Amino acid sequence: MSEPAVDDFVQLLTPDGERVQHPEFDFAGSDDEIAGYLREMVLARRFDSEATALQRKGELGLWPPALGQEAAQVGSVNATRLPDHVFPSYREHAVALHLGVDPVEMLGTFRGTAMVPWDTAAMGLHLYSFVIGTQTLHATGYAMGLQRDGLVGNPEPADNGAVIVYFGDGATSQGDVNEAFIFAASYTAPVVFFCQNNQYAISEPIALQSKIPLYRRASGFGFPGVRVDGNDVLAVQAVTASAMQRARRGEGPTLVEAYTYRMGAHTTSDDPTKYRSRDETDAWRARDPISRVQTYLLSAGAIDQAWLDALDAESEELAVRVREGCLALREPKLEEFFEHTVIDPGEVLLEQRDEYLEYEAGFADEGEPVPSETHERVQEAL
Amino acid sequence: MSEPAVDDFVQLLTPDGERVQHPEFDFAGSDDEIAGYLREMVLARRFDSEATALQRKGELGLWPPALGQEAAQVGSVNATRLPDHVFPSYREHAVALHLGVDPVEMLGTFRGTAMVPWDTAAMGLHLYSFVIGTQTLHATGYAMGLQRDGLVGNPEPADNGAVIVYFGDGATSQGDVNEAFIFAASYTAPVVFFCQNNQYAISEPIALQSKIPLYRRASGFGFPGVRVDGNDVLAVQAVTASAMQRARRGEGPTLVEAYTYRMGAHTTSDDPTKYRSRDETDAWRARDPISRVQTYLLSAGAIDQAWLDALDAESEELAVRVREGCLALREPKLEEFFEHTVIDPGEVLLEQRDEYLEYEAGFADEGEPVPSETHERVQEAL
Amino acid sequence: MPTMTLAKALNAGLRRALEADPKVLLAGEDIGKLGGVFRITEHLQRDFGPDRVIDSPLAESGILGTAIGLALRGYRPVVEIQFDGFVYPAYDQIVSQLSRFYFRSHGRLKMPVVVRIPYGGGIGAIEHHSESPEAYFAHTPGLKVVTCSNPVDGYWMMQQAIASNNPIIFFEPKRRYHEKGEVDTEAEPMPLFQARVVKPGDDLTLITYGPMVRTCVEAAIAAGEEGHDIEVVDLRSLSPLDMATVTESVTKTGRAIVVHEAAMTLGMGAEIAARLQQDCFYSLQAPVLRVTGYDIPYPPSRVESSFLPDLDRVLDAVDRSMAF
Amino acid sequence: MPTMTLAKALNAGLRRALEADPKVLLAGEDIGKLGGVFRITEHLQRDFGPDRVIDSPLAESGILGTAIGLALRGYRPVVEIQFDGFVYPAYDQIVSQLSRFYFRSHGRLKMPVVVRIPYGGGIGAIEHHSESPEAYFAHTPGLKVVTCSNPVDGYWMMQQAIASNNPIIFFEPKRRYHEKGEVDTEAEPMPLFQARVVKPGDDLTLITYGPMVRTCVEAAIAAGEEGHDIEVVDLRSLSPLDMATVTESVTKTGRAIVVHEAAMTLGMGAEIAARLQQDCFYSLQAPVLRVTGYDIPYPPSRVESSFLPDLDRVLDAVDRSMAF
Ligand SMILES: Cc1ncc(C[n+]2csc(CCOP(=O)(O)OP(=O)(O)O)c2C)c(N)n1
Ligand SMILES: Cc1ncc(C[n+]2csc(CCOP(=O)(O)OP(=O)(O)O)c2C)c(N)n1
Ligand SMILES: [Mg+2]
Ligand SMILES: [Mg+2]
Repeated sequence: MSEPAVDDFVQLLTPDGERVQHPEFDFAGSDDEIAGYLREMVLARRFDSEATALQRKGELGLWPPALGQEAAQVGSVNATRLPDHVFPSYREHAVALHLGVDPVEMLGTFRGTAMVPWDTAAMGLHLYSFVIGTQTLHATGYAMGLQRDGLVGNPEPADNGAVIVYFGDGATSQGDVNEAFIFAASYTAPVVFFCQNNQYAISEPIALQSKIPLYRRASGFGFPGVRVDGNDVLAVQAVTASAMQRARRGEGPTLVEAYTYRMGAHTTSDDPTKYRSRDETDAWRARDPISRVQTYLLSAGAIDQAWLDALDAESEELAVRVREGCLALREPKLEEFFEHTVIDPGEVLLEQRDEYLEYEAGFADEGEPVPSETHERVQEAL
Repeated sequence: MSEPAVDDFVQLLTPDGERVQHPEFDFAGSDDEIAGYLREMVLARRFDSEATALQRKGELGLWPPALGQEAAQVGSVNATRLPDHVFPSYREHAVALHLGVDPVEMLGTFRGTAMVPWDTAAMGLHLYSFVIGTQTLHATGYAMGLQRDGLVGNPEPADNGAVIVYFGDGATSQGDVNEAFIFAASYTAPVVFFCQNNQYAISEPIALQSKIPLYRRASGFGFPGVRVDGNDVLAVQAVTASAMQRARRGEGPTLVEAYTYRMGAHTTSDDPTKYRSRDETDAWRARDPISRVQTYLLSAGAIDQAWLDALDAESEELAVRVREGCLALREPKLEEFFEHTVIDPGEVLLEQRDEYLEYEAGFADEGEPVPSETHERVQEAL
Repeated sequence: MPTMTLAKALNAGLRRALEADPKVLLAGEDIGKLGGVFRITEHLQRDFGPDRVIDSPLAESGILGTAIGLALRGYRPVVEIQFDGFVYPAYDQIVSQLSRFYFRSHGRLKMPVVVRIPYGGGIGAIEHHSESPEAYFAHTPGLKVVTCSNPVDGYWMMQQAIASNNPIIFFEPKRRYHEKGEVDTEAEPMPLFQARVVKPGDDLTLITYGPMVRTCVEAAIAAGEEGHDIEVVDLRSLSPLDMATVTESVTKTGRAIVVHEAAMTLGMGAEIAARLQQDCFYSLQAPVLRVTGYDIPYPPSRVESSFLPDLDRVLDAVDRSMAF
Repeated sequence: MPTMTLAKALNAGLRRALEADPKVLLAGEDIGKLGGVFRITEHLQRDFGPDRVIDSPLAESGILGTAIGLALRGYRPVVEIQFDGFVYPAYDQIVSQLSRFYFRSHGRLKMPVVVRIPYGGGIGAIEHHSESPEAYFAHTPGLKVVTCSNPVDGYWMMQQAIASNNPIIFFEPKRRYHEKGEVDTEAEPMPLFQARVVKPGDDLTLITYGPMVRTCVEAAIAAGEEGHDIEVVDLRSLSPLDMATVTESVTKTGRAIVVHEAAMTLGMGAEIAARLQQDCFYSLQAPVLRVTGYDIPYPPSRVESSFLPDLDRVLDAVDRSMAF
């Protein structure tokens, strides 16, 4: 069981919706901004539940829900602005929505109609990354590029940029992530390592990857680490903003550990009842990242029921658009992927493509199914 | 430049040969034992210089000298005993000699007559390892095996064993080494990570791999790290013994950083003048690991000139034996290596071997050289 | 004779190996409580304890590297790579370490390690979850590479692989995990590194392995209806190759087609074609053809059925070969 | 026309690329002050500064992974792997990341990264320093793989590879680093991905690349004395393969031998033989033969001359092919 003591991490908004002080970090934004975060979190959650539903209906092959991690994602991405760049893992749906990725389009990856469909340059959001940890090195290299482009350490803060890279608690065990720490430290690269410690790597509890708090990993590499209440959007924003500023000033990397919880399954293929208790999940539900913000904003008078109703309606519209859009996603053709394997393919690949096209063309006419009695005979042979 | 302040690390014998106290670590052995260390260091150095000379004469393909690192190696290996196991990198010649590896045989690897020739089971010394960092994982797995064999944490200390693994400062940047830290911490494996920080990875100074002292890397993984004067054989022995005991007791890994200096070239192929100054090398020469022990033992009256003369003679005998033995090393045949690729090779490999044997047999008769005027015509064609 | 799925047969094989030898250990991500994402190790941690069925930190190189260390200590680790596409972080430990301890030690050190890899496509997955990396390993001296295609082989080959003192890459055709078959758990199994003639025939030989065996048998039966008598050879072992069985078949039929999911260029088909054109130079009545995945990364799942060799593509090649 | 060694030609090619485009960067272990262990990058850090010629921490995966990031930012990294045997820790970043960004992004993201790998044996080195891992990369969709055999190609192919928007694995035959040739630094170079007929001939085609080109030319000349007119094709590009040039040659000669240092099984020779037996089915008067390293790990240096294909082994195969 993994409910942290409050003094273990930076917290600015309690689960009960009360704002509290922290000696080092402060959320300076207005209640309007906080309301904006709430909206982003609610929409992200609705999107997520719709995607989960679509998977259940067989319209997606797989979906990795972000349920419970909305504050970690919305808080951190709200600490970025151009020319910052963002390197996601595969669960940063709220980050993607914030950066303008079309939610319907995003589903293409999980429906199997696309690889990673969005325009990374236009969005400032790089490709989703499925091989655990690899993207931390890409982010570090990108940050080295920002340095070379003169976008770090300039006197005018607005001229500076940094990179944020998302990864999970499990990812911290990969060699690549540790090498990223080394390269970033060695070159003082402007990169924020944002680890969503959602307590699990599929079925494996965090204790298997680290016996001490993850944020402490950074100190051994010579840069700061900080643990923040990942279910507190204000604290996450404040801590990430501070780390991003440090990076932009040219002072190097920071590891931010957002202590949160994966409230849903690892993916729609997963069955978390095999490895964790209902009690644990319930305890974390009480720390929901959305409800505390809503409580706070209502009590501060910054929003009212009408506002919430409007958000509800907006969420439902989003869900409808996503549902309908998903079914209407363009079906790709294999030949497109021949085009996108290499620039200027050689004759070997071109021949394969041509043979494929010719074969497909010829095949259009035929198409008799296997005779039904075949199955038994196959079984026999095997 | 990299001369550390004395309070930076554990030291028990100063460069001037004075024994000093440390609040935590103490060398409890007798002067006789220290004299034994001196002997090992001197012999190792003589062996090393002879091997270097053999390489210069073309009798070895390559030699990685351990010059300057004798205290780190002799001190640490003297903290091991059965059933401990030792995983070396490729420069631990003094460790190998201590464990009984035949020095002549050892040269086989560098002469190109053998892969790694010694009997690891008999020696307790595992294979030399040339792909940087990989052996740290092997050592960790081996330590997990000791746990499963019930050789850790028993009430009777003599029943317990642990593993020590050697690697360099450069190796700490490899993903594998960091993964070894993670596995060892996660399973509380009885392994001591012994890093000889000799200030360089070929030409790259330590600052490129880490901006903070390497021993601190461990704390982020949740286990202790300690820096010891790697040129002080007493301190190295004491610190390593303590770490080994901790491991044997079942309390898990320790990182020992032996702060030392590679006084020679990386290997006989290297030219260190390209990347470091004479001043630096001179400064480190004043910290020689051997001279301080000799000074101490002489002043303590534990040895005298006759003792040193006898050691000198023993060294020269060793050198002669190594020189003569090297030239007499058995020349292998390629067919042996066919035998040692896999157990029960399939027909494909057996056929290859037979074809090779047949070809070699036929070739014995022939063997006309390429006509001499060919060379020009080749040049033309290329 | 019990009927079981391939998944269950593998599980039963692992269980029997754990029972037979206390030195056998399993390690991998999520293999304990969860029983692996495909449940191949289900209940094994419960029954053999966490010291023998080990959940590993999320690091493939670490899993392989520590398995090597355990093997040096006399254990017989069986490690799971969660999906084909995640074996590459462990590549150095496999091709440069695991494969070479025997060689590097002049035959002193054995490496009884089995690396289980669920592989291949056809399951509607996202990227990195449908790959066929077998040729990378079959090109590597010092490794043995096997793959099963049915429950009987899953049950026996797993035990044989674990009993072997060589490092073995064991490819499991994940899309066949749920296919059933009768498994005689008493009968003497055939040798691990031997190919099997699944279906005899005189006109043409289909040479295949793993997930494509079923496809090829289906094709052979379908071709039979058109009057072509097709032999199907399941290689089972990709390294070493049992060329004797293959050559015998092709010498008889005079025609051969190699079928696999992996990319064509330098896939197993290349090696087999290269050998057959030499060993059956005078018998071959047509070039050896290859029906394989294309030389592109595995595409999104909505087009995987166009990417993967299927019954029709095999039959098309049969027609081409017969017409040659 | 200056005469230079291959090493110097590569250095000059890198220098010219650095001059031509400020986005070109070099990275790798010891490539700065030391100029690389083979001195291929000598003086480049001195002349272009440490921001463009970057000494990397000792971590190959890190080198590749950060190079990918730099490429995403618009740079054109050229990374050095110190020796062939040390590329495997970077394997995932190469085969699963670098090779696929173009594919994964539906053609939006280009990866102009060159991975330089000194490769091959014959230099009396210890293990891991004499390997020929090219087939691992040539089997990988999305990568291009090239190798030079002489100073002219070293000079030009390096610049062409750097100018390409594809990820390219660039194999440098380290035992040829010190061989000299005249390099015309003005003449228009031939296309990067095209094979070259090094020596024309009518009786048999030797197909080879990298370090074995010289060996094959020597063999061809020696065979000439025995009355065999041998054609030698230097593939230069291993992926894509320029099969047009190869097929044209073999159609003419009717006999082919592929020569490389890498293991036979699933080495480049397998693919070329598989293609030739199909594309030249009627022209081939003998099976395509392969003269290669054996299927064992690279042995200790005192026996490497028995392991490596040499003049005599090639001539022996020529005789076998001609006698067929
Ligand atoms: C290299 C690699 N190994 C294994 C996997 C399979 N896998 C996918 S997600 C996952 C767990 C990741 O855990 P964590 O990093 O905590 O991220 P989370 O899923 O909790 O967000 C695993 C093992 C993978 N994608 N990549
Ligand atoms: C994976 C890998 N990359 C590169 C090399 C080449 N190489 C051999 S030794 C060395 C430097 C090692 O430095 P360090 O770890 O400090 O050990 P030292 O040589 O100083 O004892 C390098 C880069 C290698 N052997 N393995
Ligand atoms: Mg997690
Ligand atoms: Mg060093």
